[in-house]
Amino acid sequence: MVELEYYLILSGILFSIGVLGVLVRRNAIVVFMCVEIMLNAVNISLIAFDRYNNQHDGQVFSFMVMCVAAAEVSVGLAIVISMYRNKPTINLDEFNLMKW
Amino acid sequence: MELFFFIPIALLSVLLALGVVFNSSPIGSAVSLIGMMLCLAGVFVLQSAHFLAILQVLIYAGAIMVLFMFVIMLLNLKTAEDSVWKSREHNTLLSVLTGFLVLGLAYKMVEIAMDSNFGPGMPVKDGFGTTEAVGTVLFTDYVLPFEVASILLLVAMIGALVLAKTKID
Amino acid sequence: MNMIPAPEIDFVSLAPVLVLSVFAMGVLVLDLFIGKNKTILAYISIIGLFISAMSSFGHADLPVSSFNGAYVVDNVSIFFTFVFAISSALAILLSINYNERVGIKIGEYYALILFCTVGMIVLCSSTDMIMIFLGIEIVSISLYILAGIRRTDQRSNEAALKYFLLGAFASGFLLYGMALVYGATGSTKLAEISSTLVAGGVKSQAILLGGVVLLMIGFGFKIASVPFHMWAPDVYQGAPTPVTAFMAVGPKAAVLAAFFRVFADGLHDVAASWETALMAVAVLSMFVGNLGAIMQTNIKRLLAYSSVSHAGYLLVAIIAKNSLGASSLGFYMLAYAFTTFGAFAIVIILGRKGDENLEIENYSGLGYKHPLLALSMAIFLLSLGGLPPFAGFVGKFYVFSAALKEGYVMLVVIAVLNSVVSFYYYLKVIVYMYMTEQKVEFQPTFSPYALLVVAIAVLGTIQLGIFPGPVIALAQ
Amino acid sequence: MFLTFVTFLPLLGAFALAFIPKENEGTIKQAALGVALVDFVLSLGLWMGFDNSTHAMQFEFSTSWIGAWGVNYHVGIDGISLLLYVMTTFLTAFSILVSWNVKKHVKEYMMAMLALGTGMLGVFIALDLFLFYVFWEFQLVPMYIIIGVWGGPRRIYAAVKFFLYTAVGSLLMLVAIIWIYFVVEDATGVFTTDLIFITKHLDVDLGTQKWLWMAFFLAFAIKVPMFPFHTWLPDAHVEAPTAGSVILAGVLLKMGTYGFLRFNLPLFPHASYEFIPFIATLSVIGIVYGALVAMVQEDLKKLVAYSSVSHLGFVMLGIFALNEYGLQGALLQNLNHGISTGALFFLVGVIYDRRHTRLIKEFGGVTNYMPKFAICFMIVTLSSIGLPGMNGFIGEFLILLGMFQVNKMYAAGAALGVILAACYMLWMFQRVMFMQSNNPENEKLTDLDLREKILIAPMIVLIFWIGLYPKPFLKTFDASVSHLVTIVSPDNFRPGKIGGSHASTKIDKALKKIEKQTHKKSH
Amino acid sequence: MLQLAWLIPLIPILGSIVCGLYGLKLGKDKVAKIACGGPILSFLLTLIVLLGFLLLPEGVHVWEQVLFNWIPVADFVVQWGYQIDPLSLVMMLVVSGVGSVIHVYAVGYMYEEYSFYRFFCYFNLFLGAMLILVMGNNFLLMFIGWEGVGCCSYFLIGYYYDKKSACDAGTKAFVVNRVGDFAFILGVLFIFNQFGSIDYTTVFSAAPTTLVYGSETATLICIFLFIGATGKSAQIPLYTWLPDAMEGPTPVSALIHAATMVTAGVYMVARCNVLFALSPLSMNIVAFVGGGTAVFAATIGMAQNDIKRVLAYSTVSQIGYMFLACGVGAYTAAIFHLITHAFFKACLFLGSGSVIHGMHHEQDMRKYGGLKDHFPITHITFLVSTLAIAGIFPLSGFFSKDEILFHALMDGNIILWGMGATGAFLTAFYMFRLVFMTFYGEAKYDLSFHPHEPSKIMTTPLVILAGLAFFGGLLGIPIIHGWHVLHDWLEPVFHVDSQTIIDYSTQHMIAAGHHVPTFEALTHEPSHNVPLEISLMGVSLLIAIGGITAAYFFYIKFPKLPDTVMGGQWGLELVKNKYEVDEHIDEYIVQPTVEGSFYLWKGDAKVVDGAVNGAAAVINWFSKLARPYQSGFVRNYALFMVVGFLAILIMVY
Repeated sequence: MVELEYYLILSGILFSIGVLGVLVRRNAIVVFMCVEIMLNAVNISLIAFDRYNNQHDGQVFSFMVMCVAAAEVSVGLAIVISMYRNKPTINLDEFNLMKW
Repeated sequence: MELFFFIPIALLSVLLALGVVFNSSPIGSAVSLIGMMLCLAGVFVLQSAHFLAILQVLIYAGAIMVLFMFVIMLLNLKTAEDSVWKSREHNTLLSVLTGFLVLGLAYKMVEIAMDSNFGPGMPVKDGFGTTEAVGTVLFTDYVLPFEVASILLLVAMIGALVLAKTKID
Repeated sequence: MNMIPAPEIDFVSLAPVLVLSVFAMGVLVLDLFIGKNKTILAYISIIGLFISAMSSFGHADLPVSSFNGAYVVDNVSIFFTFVFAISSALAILLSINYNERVGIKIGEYYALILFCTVGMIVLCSSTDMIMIFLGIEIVSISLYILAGIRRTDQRSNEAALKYFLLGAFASGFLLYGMALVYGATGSTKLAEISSTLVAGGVKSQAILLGGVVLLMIGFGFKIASVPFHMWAPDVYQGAPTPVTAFMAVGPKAAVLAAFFRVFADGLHDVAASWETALMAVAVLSMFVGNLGAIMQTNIKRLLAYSSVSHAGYLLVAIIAKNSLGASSLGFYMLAYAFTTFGAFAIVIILGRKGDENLEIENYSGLGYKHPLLALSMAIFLLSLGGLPPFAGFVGKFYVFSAALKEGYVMLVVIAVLNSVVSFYYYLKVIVYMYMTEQKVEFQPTFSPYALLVVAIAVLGTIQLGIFPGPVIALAQ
Repeated sequence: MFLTFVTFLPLLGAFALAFIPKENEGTIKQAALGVALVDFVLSLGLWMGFDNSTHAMQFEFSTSWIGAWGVNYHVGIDGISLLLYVMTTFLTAFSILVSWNVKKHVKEYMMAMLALGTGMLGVFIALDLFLFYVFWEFQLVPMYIIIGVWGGPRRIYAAVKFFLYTAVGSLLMLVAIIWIYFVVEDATGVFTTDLIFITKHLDVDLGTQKWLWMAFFLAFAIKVPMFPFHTWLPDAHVEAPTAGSVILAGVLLKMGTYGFLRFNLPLFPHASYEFIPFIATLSVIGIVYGALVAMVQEDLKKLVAYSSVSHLGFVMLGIFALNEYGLQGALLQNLNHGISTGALFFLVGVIYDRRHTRLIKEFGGVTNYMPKFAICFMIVTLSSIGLPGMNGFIGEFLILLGMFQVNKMYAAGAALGVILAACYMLWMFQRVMFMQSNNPENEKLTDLDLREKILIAPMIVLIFWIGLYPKPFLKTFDASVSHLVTIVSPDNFRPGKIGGSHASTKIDKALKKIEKQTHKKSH
Repeated sequence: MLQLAWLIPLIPILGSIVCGLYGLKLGKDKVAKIACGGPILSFLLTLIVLLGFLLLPEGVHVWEQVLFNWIPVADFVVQWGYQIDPLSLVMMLVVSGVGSVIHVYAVGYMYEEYSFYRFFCYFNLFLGAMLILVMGNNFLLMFIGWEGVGCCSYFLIGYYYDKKSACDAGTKAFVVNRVGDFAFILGVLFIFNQFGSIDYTTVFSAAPTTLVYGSETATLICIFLFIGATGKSAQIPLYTWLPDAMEGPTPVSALIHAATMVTAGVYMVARCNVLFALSPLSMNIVAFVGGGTAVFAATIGMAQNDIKRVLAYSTVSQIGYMFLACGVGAYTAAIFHLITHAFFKACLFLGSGSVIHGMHHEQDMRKYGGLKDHFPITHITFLVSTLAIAGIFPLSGFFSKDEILFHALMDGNIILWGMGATGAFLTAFYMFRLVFMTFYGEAKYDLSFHPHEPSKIMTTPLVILAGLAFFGGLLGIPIIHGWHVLHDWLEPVFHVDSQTIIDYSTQHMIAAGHHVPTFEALTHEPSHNVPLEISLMGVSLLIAIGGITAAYFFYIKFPKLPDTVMGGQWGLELVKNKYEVDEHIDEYIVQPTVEGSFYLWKGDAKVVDGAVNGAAAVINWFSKLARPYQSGFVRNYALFMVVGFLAILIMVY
């Protein structure tokens, strides 16, 4: 049996990779994918805790996370599309009208 | 035994996640992400969360990633639009710093996990992670979140509709 | 196969949520049958908000906890429900004319505001982390959409995108935090978390602390506190003005309520670990918010920075962790709702078709051209600064009292010194309105709805400032 | 209720003015003046009906305001506040007449003036910390507007500076108020901000007293303004319109000294005693410094402004003599300064109106063209430098008398200010009014007109009245001051006092405690 | 009859108000009547009061009239009350009497002035204030008069306000007086501190049992009071204002800067004799300052050419005599000299006034000469007064000065006497220098115009005053045992209860473990050595004649002599420049203060304000600095979040 810690470490590393992606990528869609990595990483933790505690709350939670992820994706991509209509690019660095 | 499966899957998922980040083409990223999600489904299985593993495949790898691919195709993005490390000059330092920062973050996360000192867990009871078990919890204890989630999805639907429909009034 | 027992559903507790959801869907449906003029939808929405707010009085004996401790109706939640209803109603009133002017002819707009309000009510009534997460997401997603609802406007797009990406990013942190807290305590219910902590049943201190920090980031982002505030000015500027006003008040209040429930109720026992960090965040918010506002020339950005600093003041109430803190949050947000909506209403009135007229310089000489408008604006700004006898002062007094009762003197001193700095830029606007010569011709768009909002806001600001008694009694 | 009515009458008037069309400037002015005069007459009624023999609050009215917090609308007036109150109504009316020729935005101006009146009056009658704070801050706004809109070239800078300076201090006071609120709640279980109640029940150790005292001190010291918090004053005075300066000098500064009397002394008697050297030193520095700096001013208004710093130093010194002479002197000097400096600002305004400059070097030989003005100016100047037989002397002498009982050196230092006052005022007077003018502009000067004569007459009457027969004024203060003295008298706190009262034993204990702590620290 | 006392100061004040407010409308003649009527009425009332006082029962020497409580604060109650006693009566008579005469003279002198009414407004006001000064029954009321006369003096010096020198002189007078007043006030504060009262009767009766003989407190009180007196009475070091004060019209110089106001210091010291008696040190200081001033001012007077300035220094010098007398405890002599001085010095000033008037406002003596034929009455009266001041038998000055010199030797020491004698010689010299340069010798003025004697209204006062100067000495002709009428009259005031002082102080000093002194000054019984006194008279007469002779030689016989002997000597230059005291004060006190203040002011803006503005600047700078971080890039925003997260994580974890 694998210790809980291993899962947590995996979760942490994946989360960090997700963060890295958000910080370095300029492609809005890829950035968004990286956010998904973060959410997935959390799911690992949730499920690992669940088994450790022998409960199902975490699984319900990650179920909800999936719902939320789906919702976010649909809205997010809609935003990207609507944005793309005005300005045909999804390079985030091009979106810099408002600052300071 | 579990470890035997866990390590390769975990390594693979990490690699794929890195692939998402460092792939210069959005499609490549998306494909890596699908791979990573499948790996995670495997991890879920290792933890006896079978129901969730299936959902992972269906919702994430299936529905969500398809949507991603679809949008990428729709927008017909040129691949090399942003090559990762070819940052603007003045951002080089920033990028390096960012790298260190994230390393630090990862280190801290791992450290927390290592320090966690969880004792041995409880033995898994029968039917753990099955659809029935999860469903029972979901429809008794968590019926309210379940209902609220529906509103969430409704909002998302409206939102997607409002924002993405072609005809602008 | 076992039958799952039918769960007990407390409809009375849920009444506000249900009523509002029904109205929201009604608006959606009705939208299909009416023409270009969406004003009727606004009326219906306001009626819905009113009924919803009234229905929150369903329970006689408070607090009532239902859904296995996932949902609670208490004074705080009722008070906040009213704050939400008022702020949403004001936002809707503001939108009617504005939407016509800038060409937002989308009926779903009102439905989204209502859904967002549903999310807020859920958020302030939830005592379960899953519910809180869902509530936040409902609110956030509605706001992402609302921010980007001027689809033809690049700024609006940009605001939506920035808000969305950063919001999702922050959601990740929040979620991770919840997961870790869940892992450490074995429950998602705040009451159980609290009792676990009290009983010393924490499975892993490290994980718990990690979770607490992550939660702080997540909540901190939503209320725009430093250093998670950077989206706020951009988004406030880019979003349609009524939406800006809306998101400056309702969602912030809702998240604060949840923040308070999680930290001051759920994690009260490990306060020592998060208190200092939260103080740092609060102090930074005040400083950065106020300093940032000083340099602004755009009224919306100015108000955005000011809202960052207000987030700092509000965090003081959370740090206080006492019952005064909760009620002071409510009161402060109500006061803030009136003043902010008032200010934004005037910003909207002073804009016109094709020109939002957002530069503060353009307000020069307003005091003599449109004295009442300028006077109202002055009242709002002074109230934001916390000058008696306006609502903002009472709110601040309340919040500071809560903190001083617990002995956070330095924090309060820093807060009051910051309010002095804040006077500087609020006064700057007044300087333009009263003390400089008119530069551009004013072409205000007087719509009855916006004027109504101004009137309500002035009345509210003064009423809460001079006779806050009844409202305070309610909040406690 | 009557007191409330008198206090809010100007505000009501301001509201009423809002309904008069902008174009009817004459009506607006007359209405404003009418309201202010009626208010003044009513406040005189208060004085008539005032019972000199008791220190208790009179015309008291109390009703719950914010029940949940125990905040009351509690107003009342005693010997300490009564005359300041009357002076405020008087100066409000005075200022409105002073600004009869205001050109720009007449309606707004008059409304601001009247609103300011209510704000100031409220400060003097509030007997509830919360209420006090509300009025205290509220009056900032109209004054800010008056300086900022109708002021001189650097008016915005001055107005903002005025506002922010005051706000810094008063917000810290707010913190102290809340703190006291909880301290009292801890001790008595009653949530209240009622000043009378708090004065009775506030019982904190010396260390805390000192902190709270400092918080209140900052608010009031900035307002007074004491050295080194005075730098807003010259700017504000110079930029403010004449009426603004009159009100600023006549009333606003008094709010600071009033605050000390009403809050610092009764609430923290022991801390006040401990801080005597601190205050006295600052005051003496302020007196001498203000006088020296006034001497070299080139702008008439600035000169008067710095002289205010000097005069207010006297007032502070008198207050912190903590005996009856000093306190009565300080209270009287409050009035004197309001009258003399108010009149000075008015007179400076008179020549400013004619010449549009206040630079001393632009003038000279004005007496030749404005003899009546010269007489009035002379009388006011002499009153300001404290010539016996005029009002300033009585106050200054009593203050010196009071301080002399406490510490001879401070009194001597302050008395230096008397010499310097003669230097700067007379030198200024000589350069402006006497000698030959080499500026042909001055030849066009016309003497006081009827309005100006009406304005200056009551001031001169008051100058001599207080100087020759101050008894009605002193008697008004008497009971309240002697009551205050029983609370704050230094005798309560002198360490050597044997078999002391309840208070002193407690203080002895506190002192021992502090000694122990310092002892520990030193190890 | 005594009840009328309150009217005495009030009448001139009312006159002043009437003149001031309605002067222009009334016209000069009516103003003149009102203005002169007031003082004369006061004088008559004073006589009535004097009569009433004489009728008081035996043994009652003080009669007080309290009008109202002026400043009632707790136990500090100051009455507005008048005290009628021998000393104040003497002063009242002098003030109102001489004042009336000078008022009459002024009508003539000022008649051509446009602001005639203004002059009399001030002049009457002055008289009122002076009367309050001498009549007040407590220190504070005295102070009202004290500053009141100072203020009127300021007005009158600056009467010609368009002359810069006049304005400067006025301001200077006021400010220098203020320095003295500062000390006076401290003295009064000290008195209240010690006695709990500032009423004369209370203080003086309590003094022997309150203050310890020779104690620091007593000394401080006396010194403070005396500094006050030096300011008003133009003694070293505060004398510099008086010569400048000659910028005022001549009647002003006569009344204020010779006869009355400047002697207020002497009156005050005399009034406080009980206190001074308790402090031998301060007595010495008073004596030496007085003697020093007498000589010092006289030396300056020798070299001045402005007729009024000579008289001014002469005044300073004569008041020095009075203080010398006070300092040795001869208060009667001081008051006696005060009276006679009032007569002859007023006469001298008025005489100089009529000369100046007749010479078209020329004041330089070098441009006079041989005027005795043009100004016969002036010449005679002037000569009488000059003889009086020089101390020629049997004129008034002889008796009063002689008494002072006698007491200086007997009660003081030989140094003091030496000072007095030197002063007497110099006085005789410079006064006759003045007379010779003005009335004798050859005419040096522009012969094209004809100097003329002024009208009767101006000469009559001269005659009256010359008469008083001549016969005034009768008051002090010794009768029995060296004492005279004035002494007997003033005795109740100057009586010191030595025994009480000694008892109380001895007791206290023993209790405090101090060495008990011998109380020499108190126990010393003035001896009345008649032969010595007569021989001293002879000596002083010789001194006076010596001075006159010297002047005769220098200025009549050999007019070239002064230049050949003294020309180019540094001493002469120094004296001519008044020892350059004004210049030094200006250089070392006034300029540094003004400059220092200027830097203070600049510092005010820079330092104190700089700190505040600096804070504002820092805020602004910070605000600008923070701007670039709000770069508008999503990634950067996220980066900040992560940084914040890590920071908090490290903080918490």
